Amino acid sequence: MNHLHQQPAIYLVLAAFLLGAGLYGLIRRRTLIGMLIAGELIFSAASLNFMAVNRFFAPDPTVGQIFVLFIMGLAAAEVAIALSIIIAVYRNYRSIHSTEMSELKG
Amino acid sequence: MSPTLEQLAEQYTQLAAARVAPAPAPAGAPVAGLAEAGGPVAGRAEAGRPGSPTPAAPATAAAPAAPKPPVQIVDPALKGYHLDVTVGPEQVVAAAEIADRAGFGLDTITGVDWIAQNEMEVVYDYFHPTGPVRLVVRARVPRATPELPTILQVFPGANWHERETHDFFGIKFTGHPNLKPFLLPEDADFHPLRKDYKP
Amino acid sequence: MIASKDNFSAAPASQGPQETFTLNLGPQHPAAHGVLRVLMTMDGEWIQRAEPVIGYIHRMHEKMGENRTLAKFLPNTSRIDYLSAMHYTHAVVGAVERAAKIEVPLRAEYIRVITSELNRISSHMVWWGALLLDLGGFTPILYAFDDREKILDLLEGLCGARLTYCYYRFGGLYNDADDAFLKGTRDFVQHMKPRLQMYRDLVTDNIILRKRLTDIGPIPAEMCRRYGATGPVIRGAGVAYDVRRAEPYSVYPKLDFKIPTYPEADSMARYLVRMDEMEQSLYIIEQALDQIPAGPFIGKVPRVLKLPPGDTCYAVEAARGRFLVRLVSDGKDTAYRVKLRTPSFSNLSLYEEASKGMILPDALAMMGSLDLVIPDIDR
Amino acid sequence: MNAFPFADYLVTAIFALAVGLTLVGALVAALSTRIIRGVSGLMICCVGLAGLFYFLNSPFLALMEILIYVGAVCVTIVFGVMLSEPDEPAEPEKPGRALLWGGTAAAICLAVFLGIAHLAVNAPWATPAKLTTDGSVRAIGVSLLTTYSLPFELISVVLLVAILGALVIARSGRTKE
Amino acid sequence: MSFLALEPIRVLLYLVGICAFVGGNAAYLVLAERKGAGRIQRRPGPNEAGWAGILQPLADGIKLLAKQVMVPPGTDALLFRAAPLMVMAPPLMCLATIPFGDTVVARNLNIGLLFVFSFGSINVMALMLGGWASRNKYSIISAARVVSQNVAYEIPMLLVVITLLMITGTMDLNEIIKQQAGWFWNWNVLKIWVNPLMPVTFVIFFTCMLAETNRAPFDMAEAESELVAGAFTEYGGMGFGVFFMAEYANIVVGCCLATILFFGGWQSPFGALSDGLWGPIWFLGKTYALIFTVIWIRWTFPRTQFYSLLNLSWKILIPLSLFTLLLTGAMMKLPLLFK
Repeated sequence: MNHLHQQPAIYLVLAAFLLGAGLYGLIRRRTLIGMLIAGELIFSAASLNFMAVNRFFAPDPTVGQIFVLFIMGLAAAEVAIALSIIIAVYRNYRSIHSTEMSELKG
Repeated sequence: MSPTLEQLAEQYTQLAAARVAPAPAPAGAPVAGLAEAGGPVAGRAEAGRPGSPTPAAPATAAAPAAPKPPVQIVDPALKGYHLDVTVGPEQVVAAAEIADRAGFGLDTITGVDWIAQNEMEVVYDYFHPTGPVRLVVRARVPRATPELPTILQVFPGANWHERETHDFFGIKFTGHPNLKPFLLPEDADFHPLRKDYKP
Repeated sequence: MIASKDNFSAAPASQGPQETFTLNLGPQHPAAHGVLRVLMTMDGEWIQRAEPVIGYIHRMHEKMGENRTLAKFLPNTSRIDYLSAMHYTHAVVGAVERAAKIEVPLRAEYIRVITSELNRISSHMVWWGALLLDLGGFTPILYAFDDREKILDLLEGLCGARLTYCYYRFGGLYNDADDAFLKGTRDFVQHMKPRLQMYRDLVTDNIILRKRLTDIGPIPAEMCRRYGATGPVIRGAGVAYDVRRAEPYSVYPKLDFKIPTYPEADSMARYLVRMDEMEQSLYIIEQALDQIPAGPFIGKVPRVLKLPPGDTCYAVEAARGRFLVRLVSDGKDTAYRVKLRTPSFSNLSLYEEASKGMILPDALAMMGSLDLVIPDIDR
Repeated sequence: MNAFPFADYLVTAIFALAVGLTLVGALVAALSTRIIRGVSGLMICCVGLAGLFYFLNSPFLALMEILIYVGAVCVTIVFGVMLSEPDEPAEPEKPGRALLWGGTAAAICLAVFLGIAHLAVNAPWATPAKLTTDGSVRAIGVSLLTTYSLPFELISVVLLVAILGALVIARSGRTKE
Repeated sequence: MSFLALEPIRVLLYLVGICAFVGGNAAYLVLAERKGAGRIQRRPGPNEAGWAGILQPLADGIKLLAKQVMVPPGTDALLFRAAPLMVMAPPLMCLATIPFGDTVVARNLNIGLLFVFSFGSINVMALMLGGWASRNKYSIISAARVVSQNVAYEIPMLLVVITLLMITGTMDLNEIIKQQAGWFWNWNVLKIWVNPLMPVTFVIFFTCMLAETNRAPFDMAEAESELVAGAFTEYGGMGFGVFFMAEYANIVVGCCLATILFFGGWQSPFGALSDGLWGPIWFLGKTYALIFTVIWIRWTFPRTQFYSLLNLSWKILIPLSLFTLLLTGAMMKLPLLFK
C-alpha cells in the first residue's frame, strides 16, 4: 500500500508549491491578466488540498469533491468578471499594466 | 428627368461664353457655333449603326489646329457621342457640375498628348444612365504646365481616372489628394503616354 | 452620397485611440481573382477603409495601340478582359468601322451578336462559379465550367481560340459560321435552359447564399452614377442602363430582350441580374439564329486602313458593363491615341466607399458580386 | 499483489508525469514573461492537476478540471489576451530593483511553501483511510441535491450574477465610444 | 490490485490501436473526401496514385513529410510547434472511450461522455494557440473566430447532451448504447414518445458538431476565401498535415458520438446480429454514413457568414435546445403527477 500516488504528503507539498508559485506570480506579474493567471494557480492549490485531504482523511469522500466543484464554479465566474473588468480597463487606459493605472481620477 | 440635348447645349454654351481671358485663340466666337453645327439633330437617337450617311459637321474632325466652336452637337452614328464641349481648364469643374445636375455619370477621364501643338487635351466622357445622351468635355492645357482642377468633389469616381491620367500623361489635377503612381510602379517618374516618352 | 475629401486622406476615418490594424489582402489572396491587393484598415473584423491597390499586371495596352497598326492592335483587346474577349474586340472593330465608315454585312452582325452573347454567358458562368468560391461553395464552379466548356468548344470551332478570341475583323468576321456552329449553338441553347433552372435550384434558392448576399454591400444607383459603375452593378441598383439599348449597336435594335433590373441594389440583386442576363442571352441567341440571313460575312475594307483625323467612340455592353473605346486618329494607319474605358475599373473604384463599415466576409462577398477581372482593371 | 510489477512502474510513471506537468505548468505560469505562455503554463498545470485528481479517485473532477479550466478558463483568458495585447512592458525594470523585488517575492513565496510543506509532511495526520467509495458521480449528485443544495443554488446564483456582471461591464466600455 | 494497476497496459495497447485507427481514418477520409467531392462535382478525383487513387494519402503524406516545417520569424516558436500536437491529442484521447462493439473499447469509463467533451474542449485552445503563435493577422482573426464559434456552439451541444443524459440516466457510453437495443425505433433519435423533439435534438447536435469541428458550412476557422487558411496559414509541411488530420479525427469522434447518442451505436437496426464482430461493423457503418453526410454537406453549401453563424447559435439553437431540455424534463416528470 505504499504506492507513490497514495502518499498524501506528495499532494499536500504540491499544493503548497502551487500556492507559492501563485503568490510569486501575483507579486511579480505586472499585467492584470498575469495576476489573474497567478490567482488561478492559488485556486488550484486550494482544490488540490481539498481533494487530497478528502481522499485520505475525510469520512465522507464526497464533501471535498463538492467543494472543489464549487471552487471551479467560482473560478470560472471570477475569470469572466475579471476579464470583463480588464477589457473595460483596457478601453479606458489603453493598457493593462498594473503600474500604469495607479491614479483613481474619475 | 434628363434634359434634352438642346438644353444641355444651351447650358454649356453659357458656360463657354462665361470663360474669361482664354489663353488660346479658339474661343473667339463662342456662341456662334451652336446653331449651325447642330443642324442634323434629327435622328440622332435612333441610328447607332455605323455607315448611315449623315452630313454631320465634318469640321469637328478636321485638324485640331483649326478653330472650332466650343459646343457642338454631333452625329452619334459617326462619333459615338452627341455633344462635344470644349471648355477652358479652369471650367472643367463647372462643366462637371452641369453634367452632374443633368444626371450624367462619369464614364472616363483621359488625356491626349498633342505634341505638335504643344498642348495636352484632357477629355471627360460622360454617359447618361437613363437617357441616350453622351457628352464629351474637353479642356486643353499647355504641355509645359499641365494643370487643371480636380472634379473629385463632383464625381468621386474621378479619383482613379485622374490618378491614371496623371500616371500616363503627367497632368496635375490640383486639389487631388492622392496623385501618387497608380498603375505604374511606385517609384515611376515617367509618363508613358506622352508622345516624347522613350522607354 | 457625396464623398467627402477625407475619404481619400491617408489617415483612417476613426478618431481617438487606435484600435485598428492593417490587413494586406493580396496581391495573392484566394478571394482576389488575380493579383488585386486591397489595403484594409480593420477594426476587428470591421473594415474601416479598404483601398484597392492595382497595377500589378498593368501592360499598357493603350501605348501598344499607338505603336502598331489597328489590325495588329485588335488581338490585344481580347487580352484585356480575357473572359469577354468577343465584346472587347467588338468595340474596337466597331470604333474603326464607325470612323472609317465601313459597311458591315448583316450576316456578320448577326453572328457577332450570337458569339457575343455566347461569350457573355460563358463569362457570367465563370463569375458565378468564382462568386460561389468566394462564398466557400466549391462545387458550382465545376458545374459552370462543365457548361462553359460547351461554349468554348463552339467558339473554338469558329475561330480557333478558346479564350482570347480574335474573331471579328474590320468590316466583318474572320470566317463564316458554318452549319455545325449554328446547329451546335441551337443545341446549346436547348441544353442550357434546364441547366439554368438547375443552377437556380442548386444555388440561387439556397438559404445560406441568400443570407450571404441579401442586403450585403448596397451600391445605390446614385453611387453607381457618380463612380461610373455600369453593367450588372447599375442594373442591380434598379437602373435599366444597358449599352445595347442606350446606344444601340450591331443588330441589337432588331432583337427583343429585356434588361433585367432589381431595385434592391445589394449583392443579391447583382447576382440575380446576371442570372437573368444569361437567360436573356439565350433568348437573344435564339432570335438571332432564327433571323440570320445568308450573305457575305465580310464587307469591303480597304487594304490599308487609315482613319480620318478626329476622334470616335464606340461602346459595347461587355459582360461586366460598359466598355468604351475612344480612338483618336491623325490620319495615319495607327491610332494617335487609344483609350480603353473598362467597366471593372470603374466598378472597383467605388469599392472603397461601398465597403466602409462592412465586415470582412461581407466585403469579399461584395467584391465577388462586382465580378472583377483584374487585367480588365489594370489593362 | 505484484503479479505484474511492470504495471506498478507504469502507474508510478504516469503519476510522476502528472506531478511533473503540474510543477512545470505552475512554474511556467508564474515565471514566463510572455503572457500567452503563462496561459499555456496554466493549461499544462491544469492537465497535470486533472491527472492528480484521477489518482485521488475522482475521475469526474479530473474531467471537470479539464473541461472548466482548459476549455473555459484558459480559453477565456487567451481571448482576453487577444483583446488587450498585454505583453510584459518592453522596457524592463532597473536590474537592481528587479533583483530586490524578485528576491523578496521569491523569499516570501519560498518561506510560505516551505512552511506549509513542513506542516504537511510532519503534521500528525490520521492514517490514510481505506478507499470507501470511488467518488462516483452519483454520490456527488446526491449530496449536491440533498446536503449541499443551498451552496449549489448559491453557486448558480453567483454564476448568473457573474455572467450578467461580465456582460454589463464589457458592454459599458463599448457604448462609451 | 487496484483498478489503476492493470488498466494502463490495456489503455496503452488500445491507444496504439486507436492511433492506427485515427491515422488510417484521417488519411483515408481525406481521400474519401476528395473522391466524394469529385463524385459530387462530376470529376474523378485523385486517381493516379495506385488503383483509383488508393495510394494518394501515402503520396500526400510523403510530400508533407518531405517539406520543411517553417517557423516564421517573430512567432512564438515553442507554441507554434506545440499547437499541432495539442490539436491531435484530444481526438486520440476521446476515441479511447468510444465503444466500437460490446467489448471492443479501450477504456469504458462510467463517465465516458464527460470524458469526450472535456478533451474535446482542448481542441479550441490548441487552434487558438496555433493561430496566435503564428503572428499572422489572418490567423489571429481566425483564432478569435474559433473561440467565439466554439463557445457559442458548445452551449447548445451540452444542452442537447444533458437532454440525453436525462433520458438515459448515465454517462457510460456503452450503457447508453445498450439502452437502445432492439429495433431501430428504439434509437434515441426516434424515441419520440420520450420527447417528440428528438429528431430536432439530433439536428441541433449535428449542427453543433459541424460547427465544433469547423466543417463547412461553418468552417470559419479556415475560410479559405477570406482568411487564406485561417489559423493554419503559416503552417507548412507536416505541421499543416497534422492540423488537417486532426480535423478529420475530430469528425470521426463527432460522428462516433452522434452514432452512440442517437443511432444506437453498435446495435443493429433490427434487434439481432449485434454481438461479436457485427457490433463494430454496424458501428462503423453508421459512423461512416454520418461522415459521408458531413462531406456531402461540405461540398453542397456555401459558407455561412460569421455573424449569422453566431446568431444561429445564440438566437435559435440555444433556445431550441433549452426548450427540448425542458420538454424532456416535463415529459419525464409528468407521469409522476398522475401516480
